[in-house]
Amino acid sequence: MVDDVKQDGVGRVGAVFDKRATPRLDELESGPWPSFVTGLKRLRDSGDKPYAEYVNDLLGQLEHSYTERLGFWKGGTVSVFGYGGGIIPRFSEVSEKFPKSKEFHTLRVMPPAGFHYTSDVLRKMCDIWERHGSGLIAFHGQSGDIMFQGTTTDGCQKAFDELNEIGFDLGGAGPALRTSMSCVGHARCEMSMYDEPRAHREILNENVSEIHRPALPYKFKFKFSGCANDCVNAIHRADFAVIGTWRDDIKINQDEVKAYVADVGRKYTIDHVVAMCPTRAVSLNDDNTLEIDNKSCVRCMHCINVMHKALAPGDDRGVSVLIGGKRSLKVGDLMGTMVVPFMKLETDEDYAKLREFARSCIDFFAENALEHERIGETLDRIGLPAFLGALGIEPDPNMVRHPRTSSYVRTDDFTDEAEKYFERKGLNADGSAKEAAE
Amino acid sequence: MVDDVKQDGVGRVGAVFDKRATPRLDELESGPWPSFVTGLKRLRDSGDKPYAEYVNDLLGQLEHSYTERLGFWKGGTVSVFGYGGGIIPRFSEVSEKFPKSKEFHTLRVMPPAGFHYTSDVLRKMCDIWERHGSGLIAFHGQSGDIMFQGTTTDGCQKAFDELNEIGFDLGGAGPALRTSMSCVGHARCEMSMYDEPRAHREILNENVSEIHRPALPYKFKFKFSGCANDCVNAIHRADFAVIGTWRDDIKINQDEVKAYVADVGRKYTIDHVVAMCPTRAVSLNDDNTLEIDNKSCVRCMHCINVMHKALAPGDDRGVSVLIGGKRSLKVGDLMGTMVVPFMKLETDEDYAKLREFARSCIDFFAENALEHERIGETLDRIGLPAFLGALGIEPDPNMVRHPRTSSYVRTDDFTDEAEKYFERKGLNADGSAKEAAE
Amino acid sequence: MSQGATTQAPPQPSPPKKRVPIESGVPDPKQYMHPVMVKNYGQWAYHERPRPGVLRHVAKSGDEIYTVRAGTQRQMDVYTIRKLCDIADQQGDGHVRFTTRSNIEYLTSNFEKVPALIKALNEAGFPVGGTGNSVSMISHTQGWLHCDIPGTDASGVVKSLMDMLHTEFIQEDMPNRVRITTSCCQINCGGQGDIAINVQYTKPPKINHDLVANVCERPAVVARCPVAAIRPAMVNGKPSLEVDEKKCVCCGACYPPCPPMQINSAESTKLAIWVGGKHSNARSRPTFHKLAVANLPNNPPRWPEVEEIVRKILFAYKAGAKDWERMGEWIERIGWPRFFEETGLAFTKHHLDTWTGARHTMNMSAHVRF
Amino acid sequence: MSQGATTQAPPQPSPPKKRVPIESGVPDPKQYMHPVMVKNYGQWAYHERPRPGVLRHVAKSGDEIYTVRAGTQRQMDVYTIRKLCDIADQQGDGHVRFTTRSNIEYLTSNFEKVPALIKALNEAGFPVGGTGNSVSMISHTQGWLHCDIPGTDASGVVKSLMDMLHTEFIQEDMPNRVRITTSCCQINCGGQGDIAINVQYTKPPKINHDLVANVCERPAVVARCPVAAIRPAMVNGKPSLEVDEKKCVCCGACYPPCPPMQINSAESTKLAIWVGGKHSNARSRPTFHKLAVANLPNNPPRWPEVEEIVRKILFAYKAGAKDWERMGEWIERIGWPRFFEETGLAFTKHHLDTWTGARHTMNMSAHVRF
Ligand code: SRM
Ligand code: SRM
Ligand code: SRM
Ligand code: SRM
Ligand code: SF4
Ligand code: SF4
Ligand code: SF4
Ligand code: SF4
Ligand code: SF4
Ligand code: SF4
Ligand code: SF4
Ligand code: SF4
Repeated sequence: MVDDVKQDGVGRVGAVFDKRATPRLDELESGPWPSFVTGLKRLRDSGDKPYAEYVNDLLGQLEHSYTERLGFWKGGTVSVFGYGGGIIPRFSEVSEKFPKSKEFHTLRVMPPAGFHYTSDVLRKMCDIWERHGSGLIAFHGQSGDIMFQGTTTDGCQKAFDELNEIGFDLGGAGPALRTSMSCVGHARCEMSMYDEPRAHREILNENVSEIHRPALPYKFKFKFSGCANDCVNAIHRADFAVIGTWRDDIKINQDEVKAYVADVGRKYTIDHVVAMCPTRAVSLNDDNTLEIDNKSCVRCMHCINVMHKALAPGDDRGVSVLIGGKRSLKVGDLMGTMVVPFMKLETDEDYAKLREFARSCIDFFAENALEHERIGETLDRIGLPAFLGALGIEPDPNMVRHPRTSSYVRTDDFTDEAEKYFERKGLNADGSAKEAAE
Repeated sequence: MVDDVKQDGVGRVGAVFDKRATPRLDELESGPWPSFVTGLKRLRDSGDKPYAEYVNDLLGQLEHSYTERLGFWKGGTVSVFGYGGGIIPRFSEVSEKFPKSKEFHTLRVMPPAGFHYTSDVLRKMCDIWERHGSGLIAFHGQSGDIMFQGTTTDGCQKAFDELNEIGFDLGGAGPALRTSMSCVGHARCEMSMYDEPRAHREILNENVSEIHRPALPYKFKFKFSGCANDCVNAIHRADFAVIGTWRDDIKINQDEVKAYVADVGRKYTIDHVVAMCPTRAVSLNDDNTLEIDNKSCVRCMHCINVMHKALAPGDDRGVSVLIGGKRSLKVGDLMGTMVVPFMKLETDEDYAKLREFARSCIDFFAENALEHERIGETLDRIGLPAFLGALGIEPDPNMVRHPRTSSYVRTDDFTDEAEKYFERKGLNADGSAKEAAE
Repeated sequence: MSQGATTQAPPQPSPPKKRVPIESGVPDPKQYMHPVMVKNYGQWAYHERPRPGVLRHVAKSGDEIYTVRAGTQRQMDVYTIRKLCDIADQQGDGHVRFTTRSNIEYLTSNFEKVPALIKALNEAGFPVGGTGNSVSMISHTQGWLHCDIPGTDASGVVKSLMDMLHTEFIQEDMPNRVRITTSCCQINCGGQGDIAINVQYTKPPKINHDLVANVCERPAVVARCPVAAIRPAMVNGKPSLEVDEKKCVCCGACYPPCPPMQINSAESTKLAIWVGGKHSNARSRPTFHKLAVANLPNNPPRWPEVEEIVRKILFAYKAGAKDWERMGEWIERIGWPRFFEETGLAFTKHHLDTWTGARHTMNMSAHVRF
Repeated sequence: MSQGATTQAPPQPSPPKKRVPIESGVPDPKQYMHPVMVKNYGQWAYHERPRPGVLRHVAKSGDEIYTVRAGTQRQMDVYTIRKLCDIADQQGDGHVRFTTRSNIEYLTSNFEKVPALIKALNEAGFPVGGTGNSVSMISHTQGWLHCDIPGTDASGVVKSLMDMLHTEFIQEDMPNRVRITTSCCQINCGGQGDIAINVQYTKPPKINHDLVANVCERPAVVARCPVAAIRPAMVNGKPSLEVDEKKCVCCGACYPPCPPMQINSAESTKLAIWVGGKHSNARSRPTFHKLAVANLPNNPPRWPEVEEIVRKILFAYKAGAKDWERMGEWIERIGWPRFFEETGLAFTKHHLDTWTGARHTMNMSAHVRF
């Protein structure tokens, strides 16, 4: 607690104080982009608000950082009743100099899937944070949380209680299931191949306890993108990435194709659509219609993005799941690896299956990962075959860029494995097609 | 020695013997492809030749292998006077059953660069090998040697002496400099960017002692291809691959381009030339002429291969050098890594420089490789920066597919290194162009 | 492994009223979503961009929704947020959303409202843009404002750069969208970017040996080092740690679990710029960004040296790339030699990868460019 | 390190006449080269393929050289070679060369001679072809005929397959050239191929403990194992080795330095077929071949099961690839799922790479094919 008299939120209403000099920060007030410094000063200058003096010291500490070129926060342990995570505690290392802002904790609050708000609910959040925090909110953190930044330990609890009452809940921090993101998708985007908010909410909310009580070996993130454009950066930035895709043919409206070619020209079309298809699946006919070899198409979205009036994804839709994306700690950056090339995602049963699979991955992670190991590292450590085996997934060529190039493997059960494959595919043991029965 | 009376070469002239039954091998006499079994039988049936009975037992042992599905040769130590390598010794493990062919050593003999022969010199070789060996010769082994296969220890010396007299020398075996190969190149091929036989001979012959006296940590192979088509598989199969390339623009004959397009059609040209260029450097204009962005072109040869009347490499020619190709023992297959993107190769001085560089790589290998480590493994072990440093080569972006993605590196001397680069490029320390002096 | 909501509450500093949380999880967005979006949910046909910063999405039903996108500072004070709400209420339909990159989007089904929205946003100082082939808002992290391990600030870097990039935000003049990220330490919460501006430590940590014993779990710290450069050691008679400086790659991974291993200093904490990261699967696979230049000074409040290099790279891309090529794809086509040429940057030994899998970054072919 | 020619002669079995070798090295090819090639050395303009097996190279001077290419068995008896020489003398100009793939080439400056050359070669049983988009001769290794570590024969495999591929050798009907390789042990002297037929051991070595002490340098053997599966051990009171069979990847690397570590057996030595290796830099970079199928029986004298699979793969390629696509490029375009579909082969867990750098073989993108 910053002070002991007339305390409200993070400080005293109507406190009288000297404004900290912030010559360096002041330079960040000019220029056309909205300035966070101007914003902080507005808070500092709100004499009628409890956080004015608090933000004054915060500005002081930040100016100190700009001068010394060093950070001055340290961590600690703060949480709200009933939960073990969701707060990022910050204690000042220079609180003798800037005593008011000596605690500057952040609440990570999960946003509505797809980041939709009304002005009304935003105003409610502002009101709560004026009462119990610094008045500084970020929409959003890189993991998708609304970050209510800057309050005391006590403020954390109060702010949370009120936010929780209006329907919001804390997000993840520490070795836990983390807050997730889904793209705007179904709400507005014609590329959207499944109901992202539904998948997002069903999975996260079924496992909400894993968010609130950090008990995993390390963090675990889900992200949901409606198509391979991956507008929430899921493949690299999630342990479990769900990406919309389709199995049938791209839909072509040849009249729109001709209109496009007429508009931009043949050479432009060839150089920007034909030659840019990663698998040379697109060919421009001499009559300005387009031909697509759908079996070669990798659903990269490029041609659809470019000619989106003429082309559209097919109707047999679902998702791919990639496991193990993360940033670089210890092993270097990892991209997610394709482990479920296709899963239909339409019916309730489909969604239930996805939830089940998500749960089995969390369980696998909880049981098999070493401490401070992300699931991508576990996968690398034990190898993809063992990983698939543990999760009961059958190998599929879509999981690889190409099959093994190394002969260093024991293959004495190859024939058995091949037979299993043929059985799964409904083929005879030698790979030939079964005669039509009865 | 197979026998002790009337011995000549590997056996007795006019020996009387029972032909070994070879029911399995006999099956390899039918079919349209020339049969090695028929050839071996022809040798066996040459009663007037010393090797007839020898080859009879060889056939017996081979049939035995076909029956048991196992090999029956073991190694040993055999060499010719003055040399430590160049012979692959073979002793039979089943010599009680097949005594005549109990020794079956091979001489590896270096071919003329580019594998050119007259019928005359081939006949001389046959004569020598009839006198002192089995009569079985391979043109060529996978490393390029003429392999005179099957003789006794004594036969090795005799055959070598006679081959050596007609101008041939032993190739490599063991931990030594190995026999090299160069493509037909300058002798016949319009793609040839340098004098391959010259580079091949100058480098090998300067280091011939390294071939004959195995004293390196492991094998070391050179290969020479006149262009990036790499007709001798140098990049994967040589420790030191020399590949012809050019720096200036591809030469275009637009009339021939038009003729080509007229012949195969626009769509075919687009799909097979434009869309197959790996860097989209080729564009077909609406008037059926071709445009090449030479700065983007990676000298892959494709468009030139396809339209070789219309397109040709530029005139500013030279070579690239790649280090470290090898097959899979221990670490898995390695491709050579680009370490010299371009080196002019025209004048005597140019060739001398290449020889010097080759020698410095052999020396580096001799001094730094662990036992049984190929130079590609050494490179991987110490890293490319250290490897380049040891050889005094400056880093160049052509050496990489892309710069590092990992931030795990100590860069405190980055600015110094950058300055060296600008200096090399004749730029100011900040990368800007120098004002034209005087 | 998971526990019931009430079984194991952590010790609480404020004992009197213990409110049991409602574990409501992720809120349902439909309650806040624009009604036209709810009505046409999952039934969209195509979109257009009438002008930079404005999207027109047409549903299969024929309904339309207009989006006006504007930049924000992400780290917003309540006054700023309320101003944004005022605009939503007065010029819009009261519904907004935020994008992956912290831009605000106003949703309206009425095209007539778009000009007024743009006007109000511009007047209030929020640039309208960030759509299509523009430079959108930079991925923003925490830095000196909040994080416990930062080498630099995030808000200040983002503000400085976005001031410079303002024109590119409000236009759609780039070959394809440009995604810039920043990260205030080597952990890099900002992720991959077409251009990434990341802290790069240049010296091994200096150890404050007096504190190690109290603050750090030594085995845990030893385990965190990616190159096994840390050893337990006794220093001045106290259990501490020592670093093999020859091995240390100055990554800073030891610092979060053990703050006495001071990786930051005003002198040695530098910035590096990386290029060609990409998350989308359009055309090429997602890729990591690659080192362009290191050792730039960490120079608050406006990091002019960083600005200069970002400008060079961005405008070389703008001038050279074909439509639809992302930064990395442009470079892939023209080649790294030309990238360094056209940006006037140096290629050094530090650009040669030395990490696990370095071989895969090498040119194992005769493909060369001149 | 290198030594003079006479200083250190190894012990010799035949003492009397010690001839000092002439270290002449690589012979000058010009002494054997066709005079038109010598004259126009490095001055060639373009080439054509008048028919399969025949090349016409035109020099800048206008001179022409014709090449007639024919297949051989590589492992040739002197009668075969003399027959080839007879043809050179009678129908050709007396000049020949061998190609990288053991085909013989007859060089003549006289187009008139070509038909007679072809006729004589065909009559003598040497198929004319192997040029352009044909299936050329298979990379041939040693096998049971000569090597000390083979799991199978090479000559027999090559003969069987070339019999089947004869038509594809004498035609140019493939999308691009096809390079097949064989290797008679996992060392794989045959190298990478569009299709590679290689021995694949399937069981750890059986150790003949009685011999180890005499034959093997134990530390050297231990060092050769790529997965550190070999440990020195005392067996029956004698120093021997033991293998951790859980770790062992059955590579056979321990066998050459220590033949008592018997990797071969009639039952466990199998064949695997690999696809998509490529050495040229045309279009795509050189690439390694990838596993298609393993565990095929090692079935002399004609390996029918191997023949069958090679046929399937080859004709799927022939039917599906676009002109100029090599095997691997075809698969790259149509995708591995379709490759397995069209060849009727199975995709198993063994196709997932587990070696160093395995991650780089994984699909780290949303690119999928159906
Ligand atoms: C609103 C937003 C999703 C959200 O849920 O918030 C979004 C919305 C759209 N994206 Fe996106 N993308 C959004 C973040 C992303 C991201 C992630 C990021 O920026 O951090 C990516 C991956 C970037 C990367 O690769 O690093 C992304 C890669 C794409 C692409 C692929 C571009 C490419 O060629 O690589 C497309 C396709 C296109 O441009 O036509 C796309 C296309 C679209 C379309 C056109 C989809 C549609 O039909 O509605 C949307 C309008 C875009 C526009 O600005 O013109 N969106 N999009 C995000 C806006 C961010 C912003 O404010 O700038
Ligand atoms: C707040 C936020 C940056 C922001 O300003 O937006 C952030 C801030 C921190 N991240 Fe992060 N990360 C944030 C998104 C990310 C992301 C992006 C994402 O989720 O898409 C990544 C990359 C993806 C990934 O998960 O790898 C990310 C990768 C990390 C890592 C490296 C993990 C790795 O395995 O490599 C760490 C280090 C760690 O976990 O020990 C880390 C650690 C941290 C810590 C907790 C630093 C620490 O160890 O003490 C930072 C707390 C800062 C603070 O004071 O608030 N943060 N971090 C983001 C979370 C906000 C939110 O909840 O919405
Ligand atoms: C004669 C020979 C060189 C030699 O010194 O012996 C040779 C000669 C020619 N090669 Fe080759 N290549 C020869 C082995 C190779 C090899 C190595 C091998 O086969 O082991 C390769 C690499 C194969 C690989 O990638 O694994 C090779 C990859 C090429 C290519 C690239 C093909 C591609 O698209 O990937 C070309 C370009 C072309 O086909 O136009 C080429 C082109 C040529 C040309 C057209 C060059 C020319 O203009 O004369 C020559 C006539 C080829 C023909 O058969 O139509 N040559 N060529 C070799 C004949 C081998 C044989 O008997 O079949
Ligand atoms: C004869 C030949 C195969 C053929 O029939 O053509 C051959 C035969 C042998 N090779 Fe090879 N290699 C032959 C070309 C190759 C090639 C191809 C090349 O040079 O282009 C390679 C792949 C490239 C490379 O160098 O890696 C090759 C990679 C190996 C290796 C694996 C090396 C590695 O680092 O992975 C070994 C094993 C070793 O060195 O211990 C090996 C070892 C052997 C040995 C010596 C087996 C042994 O360790 O006892 C074989 C002797 C067979 C014999 O009885 O004659 N051979 N070997 C080729 C040499 C003929 C010649 O001199 O012309
Ligand atoms: S990821 Fe696909 S579905 Fe989602 S917003 Fe982006 S383009 Fe639309
Ligand atoms: S979606 Fe991508 S892969 Fe498929 S056809 Fe279009 S550009 Fe090609
Ligand atoms: S490598 Fe190039 S120069 Fe040599 S033969 Fe092949 S195509 Fe001709
Ligand atoms: S040589 Fe290769 S890279 Fe260069 S333009 Fe031709 S096809 Fe493209
Ligand atoms: S990048 Fe580093 S300093 Fe910045 S918020 Fe993330 S952990 Fe903190
Ligand atoms: S900075 Fe990184 S490499 Fe250096 S000691 Fe710390 S963890 Fe290890
Ligand atoms: S592949 Fe193996 S068995 Fe065959 S020749 Fe080479 S080393 Fe001998
Ligand atoms: S077969 Fe290979 S993996 Fe197995 S013990 Fe021998 S060397 Fe090691």
